[in-house]
Amino acid sequence: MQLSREDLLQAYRRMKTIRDFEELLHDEIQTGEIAGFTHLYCGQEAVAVGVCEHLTDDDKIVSTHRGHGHCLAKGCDVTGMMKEIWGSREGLCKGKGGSMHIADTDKGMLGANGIVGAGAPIAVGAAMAAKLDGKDADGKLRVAIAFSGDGACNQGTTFEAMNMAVVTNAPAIIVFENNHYSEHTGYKYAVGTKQDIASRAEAFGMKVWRADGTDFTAVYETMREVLEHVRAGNGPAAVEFDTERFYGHFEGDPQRYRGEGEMDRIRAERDCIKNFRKTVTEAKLLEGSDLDKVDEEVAKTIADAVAAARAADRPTAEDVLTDVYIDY
Amino acid sequence: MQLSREDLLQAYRRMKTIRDFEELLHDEIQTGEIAGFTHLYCGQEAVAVGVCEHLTDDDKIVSTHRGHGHCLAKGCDVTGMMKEIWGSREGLCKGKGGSMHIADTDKGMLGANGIVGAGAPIAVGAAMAAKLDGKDADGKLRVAIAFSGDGACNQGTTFEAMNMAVVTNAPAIIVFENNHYSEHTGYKYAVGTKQDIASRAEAFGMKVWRADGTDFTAVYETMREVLEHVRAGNGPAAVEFDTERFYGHFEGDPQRYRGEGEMDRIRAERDCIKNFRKTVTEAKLLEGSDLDKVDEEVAKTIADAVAAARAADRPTAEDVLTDVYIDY
Amino acid sequence: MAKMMYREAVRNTIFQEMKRDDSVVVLGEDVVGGMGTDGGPEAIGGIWSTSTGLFDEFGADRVIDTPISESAIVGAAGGLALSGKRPIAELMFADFIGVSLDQIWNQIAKFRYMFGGKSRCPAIIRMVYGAGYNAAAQHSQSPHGILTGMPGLKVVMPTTPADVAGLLRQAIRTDDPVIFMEHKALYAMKGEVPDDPDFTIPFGHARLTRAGEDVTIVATGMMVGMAEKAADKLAEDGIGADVIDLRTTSPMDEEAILDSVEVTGRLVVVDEAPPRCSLATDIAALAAEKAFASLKAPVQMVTAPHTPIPFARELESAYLPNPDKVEAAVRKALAYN
Amino acid sequence: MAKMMYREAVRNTIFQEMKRDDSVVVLGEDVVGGMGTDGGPEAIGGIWSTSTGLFDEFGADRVIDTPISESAIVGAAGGLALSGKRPIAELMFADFIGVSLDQIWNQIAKFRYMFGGKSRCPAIIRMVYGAGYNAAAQHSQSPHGILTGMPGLKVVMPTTPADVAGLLRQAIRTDDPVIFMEHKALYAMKGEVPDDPDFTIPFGHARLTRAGEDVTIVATGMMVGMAEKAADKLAEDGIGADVIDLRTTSPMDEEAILDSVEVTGRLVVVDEAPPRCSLATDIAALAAEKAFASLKAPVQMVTAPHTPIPFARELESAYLPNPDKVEAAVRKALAYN
Ligand SMILES: Cc1ncc(C[n+]2csc(CCOP(=O)(O)OP(=O)(O)O)c2C)c(N)n1
Ligand SMILES: Cc1ncc(C[n+]2csc(CCOP(=O)(O)OP(=O)(O)O)c2C)c(N)n1
Ligand SMILES: [Mg+2]
Ligand SMILES: [Mg+2]
Repeated sequence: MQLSREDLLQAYRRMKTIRDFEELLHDEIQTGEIAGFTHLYCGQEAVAVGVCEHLTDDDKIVSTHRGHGHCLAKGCDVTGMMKEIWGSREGLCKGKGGSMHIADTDKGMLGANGIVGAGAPIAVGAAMAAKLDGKDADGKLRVAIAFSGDGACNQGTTFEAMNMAVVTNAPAIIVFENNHYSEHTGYKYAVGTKQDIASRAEAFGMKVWRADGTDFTAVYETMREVLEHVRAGNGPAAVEFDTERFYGHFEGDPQRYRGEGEMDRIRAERDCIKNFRKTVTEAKLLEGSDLDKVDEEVAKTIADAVAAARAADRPTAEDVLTDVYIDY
Repeated sequence: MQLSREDLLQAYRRMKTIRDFEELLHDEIQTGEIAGFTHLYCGQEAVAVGVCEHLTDDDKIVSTHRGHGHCLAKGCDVTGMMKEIWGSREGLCKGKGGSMHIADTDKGMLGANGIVGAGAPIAVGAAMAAKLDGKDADGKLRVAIAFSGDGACNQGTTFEAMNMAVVTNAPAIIVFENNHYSEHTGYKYAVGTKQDIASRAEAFGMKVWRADGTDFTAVYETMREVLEHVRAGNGPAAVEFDTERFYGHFEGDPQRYRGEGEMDRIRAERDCIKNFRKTVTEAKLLEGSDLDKVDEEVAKTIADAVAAARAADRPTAEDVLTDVYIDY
Repeated sequence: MAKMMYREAVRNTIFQEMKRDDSVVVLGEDVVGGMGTDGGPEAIGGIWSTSTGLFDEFGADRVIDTPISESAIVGAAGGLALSGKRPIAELMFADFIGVSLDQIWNQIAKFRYMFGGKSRCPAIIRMVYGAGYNAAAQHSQSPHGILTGMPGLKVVMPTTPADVAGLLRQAIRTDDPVIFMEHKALYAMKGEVPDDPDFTIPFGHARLTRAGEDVTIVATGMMVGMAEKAADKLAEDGIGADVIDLRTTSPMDEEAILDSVEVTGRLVVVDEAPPRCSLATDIAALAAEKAFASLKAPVQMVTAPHTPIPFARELESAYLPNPDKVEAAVRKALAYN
Repeated sequence: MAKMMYREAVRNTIFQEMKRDDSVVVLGEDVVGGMGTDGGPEAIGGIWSTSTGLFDEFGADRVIDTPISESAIVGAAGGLALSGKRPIAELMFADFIGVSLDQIWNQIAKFRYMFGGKSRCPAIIRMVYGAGYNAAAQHSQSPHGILTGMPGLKVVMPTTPADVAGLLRQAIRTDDPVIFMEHKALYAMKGEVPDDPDFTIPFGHARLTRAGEDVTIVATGMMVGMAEKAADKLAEDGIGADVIDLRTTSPMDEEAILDSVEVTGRLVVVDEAPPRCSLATDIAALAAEKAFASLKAPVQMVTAPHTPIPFARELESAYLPNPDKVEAAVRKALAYN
């Protein structure tokens, strides 16, 4: 692991921020305070953070319906997001988008997306733009990344995008987060190939990688390789991360599709945050107390964000009519 | 080659019928007598016939914009088709469909299609129906086949259909006719994979075959294997035939994309009808005179069909309004 | 008569028709649920609980759980229908016509015409539409106007459990392709449903839910309730409104609208969709063309604004038509001389 | 002024704007042609010859030939636009919105709104529409009504080479997503185009192509010619018609319509699309709502019938509006008392 202490703390802080953000939403959703459809990212934090820690604001990502983790990892403002999910006019999207449509193009975050599979073509376009902009002083291209689930990978748009990325040699990357379920369906059913998701991407002509998505180091180091390949102009790539979804597809989901003891097992063995803690403390890269301190900071950040969201201005009827066009 | 004399004559008659049908259209299009967009199948006859000779009316096919060959091979009436292309109300589709929409569901021909890539999902549905109907007395399933070009294979619908066929274990077959061009673009550009079209299908979990599409015997024997596999309930399959398009994408196409001497070479070496003649006569399976006799018959069939099309009733304004719904 | 929810009427009607006719087949995402999991099939029976128990009863060849591939779902419905089956495909949200429109618009709607009347395509595409859940711009839309405009499709928009049962059974027994639109905010609505296993409601026959002589209010789906509330309020002031629930928008019961406007001379159309090129304009145009002589006031259209659907509670409720807006439109129509 | 064809005005305007602004990018199927062939690039420059020579001048990163993957084409345009480029994507036929609607409707049209005004999506989707070529049900459609109804899109329908130049340049320089609809039957039409390299025509300003006081005829695209022919014929009988070419349907120049109807009191709308929930009904409804006091006769709509587009010459010409039908509609409007 080549990460500095600072880097490790930063990665942990981001992962923990996502976790606490989501755990909080999980509780608040029960109370009915939050409107709309909210899909929690808990369990998959190492993927978003392990990917996005390599990126700058000039690199783009396109996210999914399960987008909070990607947004936070890409640097979207915690409070702005919380306000958005609360539907405030101070939210990152003025309360117009909500959980499924959070975006911040200044941060290179081109949007969560309620349409499964819609992101990959958009990322390919962003990658075409990066290619047109050319390499920087270090001979590196900017990249564009689409996150995709194991369900979204069956949507025609995702396939078209992979082929088009290869044809145009665009610096695009598809990150497949295989959390084993699309809603209530197992990926073993819906992804028909005898092999895995990455193997399909490979058949499209992409260079592919695979790694354990609950192991931050594995994600991070794999992405280093992926990005080296893509930034050098060698064309698009795909990577499949095996990961876990800690909650239901939506809140209230009875999760009857889970195997016996599955929830306990993944919480015990496949918790990327627990695993990170264990690895870095055992390797004496960080002390437990360092991490505890981060935990406290994060807890405060989230608590402050919620308080701010609760207190924030509500939108008014007139707000409905703005932002449809730039130029009316 | 296990084909009887009768079978060989039948196959030759079908191929030659397609060839003459198309050559005639090629000439007539120049005169301006034929309206609309017409895409000629000349050069690919061995594929349509080598595939469809194995099928009964209970097996379904779904065709493309370049559909005349598939229609004729599946048993659509020559005169009815000619009348349709002439826009007569006596046409197979009453003059409402035209070249790109010829269909005859009684023959298991579920339609040519103007939308590139639209056919594969429809074929998968027809295959689901065949699966539901179950095996016949011989333990065989009916099948549904989608023809697809090397261009159409990049449309998201085709990919979705392949995955869905695998997931549902439907007796569906995708026949990829790789004639090297989608309109003016080479398949080496548009099909990004480092391998071939079949290899992508394989990655979806389909069993795949490949063969020379200008060699009738190769097509026919390959399809025998494909169909044995699929009719036995082993799931979907795909087959890629390497073939040639003898004319432009549309009539008037300057074909500047062709290599020097390409047209001459493919006419000389890759003409499936010439090759068939040579093979069967050299192997003494048929005499040249047998084939000449078929040529004469076919010439007459086509001439009669054109005469009938020219003389046939024209549609009237009232015809516009019928056949939108069965039950108004 | 049995009392049940709108969603139960959907599920029960499908169940009964599948029992009656072997050719009826259901397909869609998570219509079984649990496929390929340790928990096994029937984990859910549709996220709207509109296919609960079908898999157990009819098996995997007739209750087909699909990958997330809406084009292939609708296309497969087309292929099933052309092959003699009666598929009922589900789009979990009507917004997903975006990823499947070709198969709806250019394929199933047009087969019969393009093929010169030689084919039959009895495919049903069920889709869940409408706002009210703060599901924002991509999960709340009402694209009935777009679909109504497409020749070859029939478009059904039931408002009550009884209408669900009668219209869905009619749809299943119809030989043309049908778009069957279920409003998500009506799923929990309860009502009496006739027990008759052959209870059908013919398409193109509107339902008059309130009667009055001063104004005609035309609506569909969730908007019918808005219109009724407004009518009830107006009735307190002695203003009588005909409230017409269209039930089907293609075919549309033009006569019911024109007959009513002939009496009232005033027309208010309520539509949950944005205003341009919509069902609202369709009905207003109908009146401008065919009821001109009867019209005593400008046609009033109460619609969503020309904006995407916003997320926040305050925004969505400002976005949607409601009884107050309908009432105001009626009063405006009545005030005109 | 230079005389050129409609299709040349498309190509030349793109060429000039690409010269002027590095961020303008073209993508679509066969926009280069010949990629991956022995003949090499520039075999065609678009099957409509609307991108001839662009590749040679601007190279593969700005003139991007794509596989047959319309969803990815439009989606890529969205991604390019969100990343600061000005993509011009081509759909070879407007009918292909069927396979790409999600990216048009749920993505590029809504980004700015969903993102709370924080993004800019200056993507242009050019598409070739309309009948007249006997190209039948899947290659002849006019889906402008569907697109006009979608909040977030601007919809442009130029009728002349000059309007192509002025409106396309305006579209390229606009920060919102624009649907730019080119009628295939107008491609060979010749006309004068201003030389001014900054010649633009603002959206939402209709063009009055004939002036008269007896009736208002509103049309777009190929229908403008039909309306003009009818007007010229009627003029021989002393009947004066305003012919309004809308130029853009979103935004639409409501004022031009309402002002004219205020004078004439009679409105005829001509639309190449089928009749339901269409631009025709949109305009008729506008009049029924906002010009009611001026209207002296029922609004007349001359549209295609509620059928798919048939193939045969006789059928297609019976299907389409034509000057005779427009004339008859005008006479009907005038005969009403
Ligand atoms: C086009 C489309 N189809 C269906 C849905 C409904 N839907 C939302 S999330 C989801 C499952 C997605 O599964 P996956 O891609 O594995 O992502 P995950 O939820 O596991 O993060 C489905 C079917 C949708 N939003 N869009
Ligand atoms: C969805 C869609 N996109 C584009 C087209 C225009 N088009 C018609 S045929 C064609 C090329 C098809 O190539 P291929 O699949 O190889 O078939 P071939 O013409 O070689 O038989 C294209 C792009 C279309 N009809 N439909
Ligand atoms: Mg998943
Ligand atoms: Mg080809």
